[in-house]
Amino acid sequence: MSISLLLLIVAVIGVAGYLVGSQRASALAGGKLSSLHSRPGYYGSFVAIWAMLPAVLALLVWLVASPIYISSTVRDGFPDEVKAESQATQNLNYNMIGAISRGLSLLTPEERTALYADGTTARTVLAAKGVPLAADPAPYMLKAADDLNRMTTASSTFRSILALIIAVAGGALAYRSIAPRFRARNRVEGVMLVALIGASSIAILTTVGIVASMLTEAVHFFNAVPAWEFFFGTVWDPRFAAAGATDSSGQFGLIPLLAGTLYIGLVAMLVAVPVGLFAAIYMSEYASRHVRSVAKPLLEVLAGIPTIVYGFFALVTVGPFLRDISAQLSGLVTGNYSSFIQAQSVLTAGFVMGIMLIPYVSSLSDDIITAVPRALRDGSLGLGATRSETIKRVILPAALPGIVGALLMTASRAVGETMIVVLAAGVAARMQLNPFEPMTTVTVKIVNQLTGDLEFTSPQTLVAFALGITLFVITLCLNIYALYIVRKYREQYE
Amino acid sequence: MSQVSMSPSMAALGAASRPERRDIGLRGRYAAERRFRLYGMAAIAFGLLFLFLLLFSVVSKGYTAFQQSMITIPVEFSEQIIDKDNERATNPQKLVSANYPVVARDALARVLGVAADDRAAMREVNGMISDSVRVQLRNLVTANPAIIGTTQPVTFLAHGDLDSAFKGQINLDVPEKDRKISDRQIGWMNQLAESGALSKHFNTGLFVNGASSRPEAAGVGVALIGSLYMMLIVLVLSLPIGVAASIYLEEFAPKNRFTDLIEVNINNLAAVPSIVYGLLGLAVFVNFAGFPRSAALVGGLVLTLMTLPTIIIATRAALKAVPPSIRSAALGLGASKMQTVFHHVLPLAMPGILTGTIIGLAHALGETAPLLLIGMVAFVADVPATPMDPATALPVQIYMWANEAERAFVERTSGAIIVLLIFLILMNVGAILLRRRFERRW
Amino acid sequence: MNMMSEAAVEKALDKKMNDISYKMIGKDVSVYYGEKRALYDVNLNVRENTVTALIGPSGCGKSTFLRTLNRMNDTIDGCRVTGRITLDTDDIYDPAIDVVELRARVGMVFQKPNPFPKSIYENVAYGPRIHGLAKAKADMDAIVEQSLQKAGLWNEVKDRLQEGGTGLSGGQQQRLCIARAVAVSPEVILMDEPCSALDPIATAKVEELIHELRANFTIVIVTHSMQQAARVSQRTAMFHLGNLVEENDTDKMFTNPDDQRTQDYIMGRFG
Amino acid sequence: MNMMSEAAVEKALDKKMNDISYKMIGKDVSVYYGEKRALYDVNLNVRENTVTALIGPSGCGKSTFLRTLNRMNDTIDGCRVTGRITLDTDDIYDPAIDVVELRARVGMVFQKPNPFPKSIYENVAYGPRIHGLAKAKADMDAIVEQSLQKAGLWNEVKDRLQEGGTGLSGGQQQRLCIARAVAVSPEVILMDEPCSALDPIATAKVEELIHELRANFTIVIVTHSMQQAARVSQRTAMFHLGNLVEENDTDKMFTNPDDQRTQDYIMGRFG
Amino acid sequence: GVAVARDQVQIAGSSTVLPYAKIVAETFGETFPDFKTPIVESGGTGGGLKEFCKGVGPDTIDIANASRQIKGDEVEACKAAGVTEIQEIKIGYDGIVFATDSGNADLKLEPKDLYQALAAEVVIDGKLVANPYKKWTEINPSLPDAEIAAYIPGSKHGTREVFEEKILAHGCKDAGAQDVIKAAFADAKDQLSKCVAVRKDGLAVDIDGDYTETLARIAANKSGIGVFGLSFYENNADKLKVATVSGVVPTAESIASGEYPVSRPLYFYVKKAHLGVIPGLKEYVEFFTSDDMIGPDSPLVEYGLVAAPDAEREEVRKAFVDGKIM
Ligand SMILES: Nc1ncnc2c1ncn2[C@@H]1O[C@H](COP(=O)(O)OP(=O)(O)OP(=O)(O)O)[C@@H](O)[C@H]1O
Ligand SMILES: Nc1ncnc2c1ncn2[C@@H]1O[C@H](COP(=O)(O)OP(=O)(O)OP(=O)(O)O)[C@@H](O)[C@H]1O
Ligand SMILES: [Mg+2]
Ligand SMILES: [Mg+2]
Ligand SMILES: O=P([O-])([O-])[O-]
Repeated sequence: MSISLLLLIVAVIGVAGYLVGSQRASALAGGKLSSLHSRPGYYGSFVAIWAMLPAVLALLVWLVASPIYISSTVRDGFPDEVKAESQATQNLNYNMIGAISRGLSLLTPEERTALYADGTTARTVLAAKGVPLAADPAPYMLKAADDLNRMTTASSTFRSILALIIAVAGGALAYRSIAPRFRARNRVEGVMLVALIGASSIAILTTVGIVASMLTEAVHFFNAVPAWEFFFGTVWDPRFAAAGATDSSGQFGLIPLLAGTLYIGLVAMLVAVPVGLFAAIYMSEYASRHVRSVAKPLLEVLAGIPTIVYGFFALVTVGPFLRDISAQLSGLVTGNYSSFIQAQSVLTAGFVMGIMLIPYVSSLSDDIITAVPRALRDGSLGLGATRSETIKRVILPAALPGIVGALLMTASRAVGETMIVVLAAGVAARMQLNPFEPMTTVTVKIVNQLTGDLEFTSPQTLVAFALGITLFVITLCLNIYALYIVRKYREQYE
Repeated sequence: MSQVSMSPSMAALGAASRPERRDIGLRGRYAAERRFRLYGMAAIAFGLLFLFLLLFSVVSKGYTAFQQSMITIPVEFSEQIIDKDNERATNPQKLVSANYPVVARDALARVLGVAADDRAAMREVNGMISDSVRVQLRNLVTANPAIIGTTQPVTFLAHGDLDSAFKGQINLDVPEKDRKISDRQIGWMNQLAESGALSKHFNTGLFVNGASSRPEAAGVGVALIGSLYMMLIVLVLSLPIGVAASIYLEEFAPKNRFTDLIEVNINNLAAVPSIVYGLLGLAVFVNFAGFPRSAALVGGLVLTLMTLPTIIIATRAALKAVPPSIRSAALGLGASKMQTVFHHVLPLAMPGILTGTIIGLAHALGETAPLLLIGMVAFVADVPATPMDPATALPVQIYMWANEAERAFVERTSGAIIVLLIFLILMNVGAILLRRRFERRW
Repeated sequence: MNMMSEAAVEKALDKKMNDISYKMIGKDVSVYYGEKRALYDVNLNVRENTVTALIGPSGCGKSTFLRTLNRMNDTIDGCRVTGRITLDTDDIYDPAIDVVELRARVGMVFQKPNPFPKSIYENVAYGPRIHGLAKAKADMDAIVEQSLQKAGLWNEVKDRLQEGGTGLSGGQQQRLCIARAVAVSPEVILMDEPCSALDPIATAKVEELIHELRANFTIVIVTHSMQQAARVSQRTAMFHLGNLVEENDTDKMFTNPDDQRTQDYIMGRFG
Repeated sequence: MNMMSEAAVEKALDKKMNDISYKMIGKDVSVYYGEKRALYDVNLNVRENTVTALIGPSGCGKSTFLRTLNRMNDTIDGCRVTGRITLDTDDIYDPAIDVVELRARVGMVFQKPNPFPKSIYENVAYGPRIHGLAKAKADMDAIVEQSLQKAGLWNEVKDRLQEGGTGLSGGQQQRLCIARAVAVSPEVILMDEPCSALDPIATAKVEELIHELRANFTIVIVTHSMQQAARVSQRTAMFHLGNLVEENDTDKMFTNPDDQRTQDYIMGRFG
Repeated sequence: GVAVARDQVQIAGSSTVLPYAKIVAETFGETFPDFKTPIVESGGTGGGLKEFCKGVGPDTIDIANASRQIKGDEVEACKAAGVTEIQEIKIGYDGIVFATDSGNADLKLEPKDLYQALAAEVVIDGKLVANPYKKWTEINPSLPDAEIAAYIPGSKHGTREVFEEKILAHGCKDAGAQDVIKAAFADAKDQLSKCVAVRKDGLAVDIDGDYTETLARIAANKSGIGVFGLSFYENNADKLKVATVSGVVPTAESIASGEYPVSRPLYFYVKKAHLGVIPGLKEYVEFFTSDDMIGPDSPLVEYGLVAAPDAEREEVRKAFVDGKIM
């Protein structure tokens, strides 16, 4: 029985459980529903949960455990000379056996007999069934594959029986426990709570997954390149292995990338923070309801525009515009019409990213400013302060920690932004202070190192993972700090 | 009140009793007030200005992509070329592999009056027709073999270079050898345009075709469907999971170090560079779980993980904003905490949740980098039937077209951006309508 | 339930013998908010079918005590209750007690009217619905009508049951909240300054309503207005700084209180 | 200023002749919140160096009237005032009148203590600083000290002027707010239930303070406690449903009011 | 993992090969309506080979496009993952050209000049010194009187390697720097890397993006020189002016004949185990290697790549048919 069919049957049992459970509860109540502890639906759900949950869990355990058991049994049957080989080779062989067994199960009994009779035809016969083999199988593999198939079939039969028994038994047990004072609702809600907890743990799992998916490769990188060279190196130049040379060393200094990341982020924040903050102040303190209802969603559109669109905007409009304007400026001043702003530069990328970040700053700050208690506002106005004095001297200081927290979150977004920088800032990993020149960021290098011509086993590619982890840690620190500050702020009003 | 007549001396007294008027610097303070207000307006104007600039720059570059030059001429389905030996009854493959481009070329040459034996001219004539004519004519013939031997008017795509030239996007001042279209072809173009054979049509192909190396036949059909699948997956997964997680964290979780950890963690996930999610998706969904590469399913899962933090953050804020009095009211009536949340708090928080979801979806819709690693930055010609089939996404298509060498892709890139923005707006409008429903406060 | 402590049983019986039937008995009730102690060993019994008023200056712990009676303080982080409170014979802080069931028996009306943003009908029907008190639509209609009638609101809203509950005036909203509480047929109704957000006319209506409800329910009301306490209650308890200063018949309390602090408070010397 | 209307001048002089000096005169004051009318043609004059108490049941418009006196209602969306109010000889709703200056002359203390989240010193110095009342640091120090002294807080806080104002107890916070208002040397101080969030001891302190401030300032206080009105004020005005029912000497008001409604309210028959 | 039935060829790898692979895939889909059009992923040679070497089976890709030959390490990694039989297909050559803005005068470059202009260190008076040249005329008076500005492929691109090998290493030798370097460094590796090290003072700019980015840079700095693929140049001939290298104009013919020095072979790699298993794979490879696709009159040339000589193509086809593996 296939897994999906099995799941379907279990689900049907569950639905049936729900129906009989609710009915039984209603019957017990005998017309006076309030004599039940919970509504009949809860009793039904309780039965359904007991019918389905244990069965599905058992199924999951079986699905994980049985291949492990089967694999070790099959491996036990390997010839001694195979067992003597390295674990990796054995794994490979086992993989191949897996493929063969998949192929075998597609054959008719006659074809199978024919195949056992003449093992050399295996590759062609199986290929015809759409199962590719990397090489001709060794004779023991055929036998092992057959064992594997038999055990898998047996396991699948057991699995179905087990799941169905558990489903029916669970449902029946739950059904029997139905009594008027039985606290079905509490039980059902308990299960719901567990589900909610499960949903929240996905965030944790994602983090674990991210770290895990980068860690091994990052470790490989650090095996090849000393950590201090990476973290404190000031030159980024992971060049190709010079033509012909086998060794592929390079310089993997993180510092220039970090500098570029921070510089571009800084420029972006320099654009986004004043504009966003003033926009927020205007909208929350001055604007009429009408203006606000138009301006706010329009500004928020800026947050919804895909970053790749910003990237193109930077590439085809803002960059050339800045370049041309700088040429005009220098022409006016020096008479030499050569641009001092490059089309791709820290300024271009930072500026466009800043525009993208405006709504983040303005929306977050807007919320925080409106959260400042009205009493403080009244207090200041009542003393004869003007609106702007009230904002500057009372509201902003009071909201400052919250705003700083919001800004840190915005900053961490700036640090993680990729597409705009790829298109607008270029890839030159340089350390310099001129905002009119290109620099590059960590994220850009992650993309480039992963998608180049580079040899995928070399540090040149692996460095992407080290960069990824580093960036992850940086944003994590920013966020911890942001939380810390926001907490402090909350305490003031609670 | 009292009715006593007034005396002048008393008036003086009233004025004198007023305390000395203090100088509290009103002029300067009001100037500062006006300046401050002005800054605020300037900030909003600045933001809006760039929004409009951005939209203007995209639209002005891309609107031409919605038109496509087509050639309508009578085409002779010559038996000589298609099925010389009349084998089609016995060998249907014959009709499939026939040399249809020649059919179209000959038809155009006839209209232009080019002699069939002028090979150089014939090649240039061929260069005016899109290669996609092969499939178009083949489909016509296989659908109706009786057409062979007759002459029918057919409308087919002009070659991308001709299209660009016809739209005036090729600089005709440069030497002939430095451009993709020759002087003779320009002449023919004008001739065709005058006779009405060459004209611009609405470019439906842009919306329905899959990727193509020929700009004139390239469309965002596959990308559109891929994006649609992914958005559905993101919506179906991230909304319930995100809401469930937020409910737990906001309503049930004890406030302790561990919940702090989760909170920081979620904020951090919102800031993790999107390409890192691509690495995660490749490792978990493709390599570990064995889902197919390039599939919208995997893309959707990756984007789901990426969107979750945004939705959780927004949902928690929305839950927080529901007045506690509603909770106490329900609890006081004997509703359980779970019932309170699901019956009262959640419906009230819905508008905020939807807003967060929209922001998250918009973010997901515009993502390219994570899709790169799971094989969705790809050339996919066939429209995907299920989310398990290979597909691309709109931003990916934009990215790929932007890197094409052909001139005709430039306008298409902006055209695709317009399509993406329209998609975005439609999504937003949908959510706003939905939000309206929930916002019906009594 | 046999969970009741012997002492509590004894006490309940004692009172029965004196022909006073106590609906709820609070013994040595102390409440802490985190480190902060808000109530000090309060011993206060609530008589059946009686209106008991809790008075005292701001912050003295009236609301806190009220909330202990249906465990609404469970929802406050860091709030801890010691001592024992019984409802009839059940110790309400017994782990075996289902708090949801308790709150169905001990309903609550809050200071600020807090109708759900749903229709008037749904507001009243919500409680009966979650507790499964009505089988059919007709039953529910009857419950809603009766509850609204008991709350003196029926005539005002019967033509617009499907309109929003939040569209009513403040006084109507508060009566709607009372109707909502009444609809689950609780045994006790707790009211925390139910009129403090209402205008005098609405206040008068609610007070009248409390009078009528007394026949069927046991009512505990917190009020900051001594006049109101005098008007609506039969028993009054005076709190001060977390202590129960005095509990007495309302008449006695307002004419000849036993405790000097009560006297001072009622005379307006503080508070 | 010559902007003053003749009628107002007339009135002000009228009063002077009876040897009563009116600091503020309200004539036919009506207030609307959007469509809703909250005050109906109120005519109420405030005497100089006198404490005037505004009493009345909840929602009767006390706070609304108080806010009209320094135009704090300007900050409420949709609030509209008709009629005329003068401060000395200036019509405060005259467009030529500067609201900032007005509020510097008519200070306000709110129901809930609302110190700024700044140091105690900065809280008090805030007003003088924005109005530029102190030239040098020493001047400012003097203003802060005097104000805190006037508010009876100096001894309690003089050693911790740099600590946060929000760290004080409720009563101290409210006195800090009074000090803050006093620091700009207003002519009138408005107080909206300044003690309703305070405990009895803190309340007593604030009441005492009001007594002392009377020598230098004209004070208008809203209170929900008749006892408090009796204790602190010389004149009392009773509001009901947006109307001014009666204004009288406090003594007379609490012993022998002219209006039946006042009588009923004071006797606790409603509200 | 979940095994999936796949009815479509999957290809990943080089972004240089991608445009042409797309053309082939599309034409293949049109010519063989029975098969679905293959999927061609972008992702770079390294990324493509990494996926290629994940293992054998329908859940792995069939073909990796590469703008360079597969490296020994990579073959090892492939083997370790079970991809033991890899067939190599060379599809032609990519000409690498130097071009400036079309407004400039004709440009004639020599490897020697490029070396002098772009190397990190040059030999002056028999000594290695940091590159002092700022203008082209300082190197060679016949070059334009403009500041040196070159947009060269970034280190992620295979083109960079070709550039180093074919231009810088040669220029190093021609300029006589090699001898000085040989004398100064014993290690052959150091010698080479010294020769091909590019200056980092901002005059030589790495471009990690595509040629469109280089084009944008040239548009921004009209006197700059950029490195392009021949095909890209041909598509933008109205905006660009191509430079001769050692006096040879880059054209399909001059590159095919080997006269023009800077070109590189393009490849793709096929998993032999997948042949006859993945529907269309064999046909695709055969279609790709046919003269219709990579011959001298094929779209390959039209697109701007360079066809391999007849014998070489024949050899490629034969090797594939014979099942020759690496
Ligand atoms: N959630 C809480 N957390 C911490 N302390 C609290 C909380 N609720 C009340 N308190 C404190 O407990 C004490 C008693 O408060 P309670 O609300 O019971 O007073 P009250 O008599 O109802 O006052 P009021 O008349 O103002 O409503 C007060 O000091 C108050 O500050
Ligand atoms: N901002 C507002 N918007 C609309 N209506 C308001 C507003 N403020 C007060 N009101 C209404 O105006 C009327 C008078 O309110 P006001 O606050 O002046 O009463 P009050 O006498 O101060 O009452 P309390 O003793 O409760 O403070 C009330 O009906 C109230 O609902
Ligand atoms: Mg209370
Ligand atoms: Mg008030
Ligand atoms: O994408 P490439 O590997 O060809 O640079």
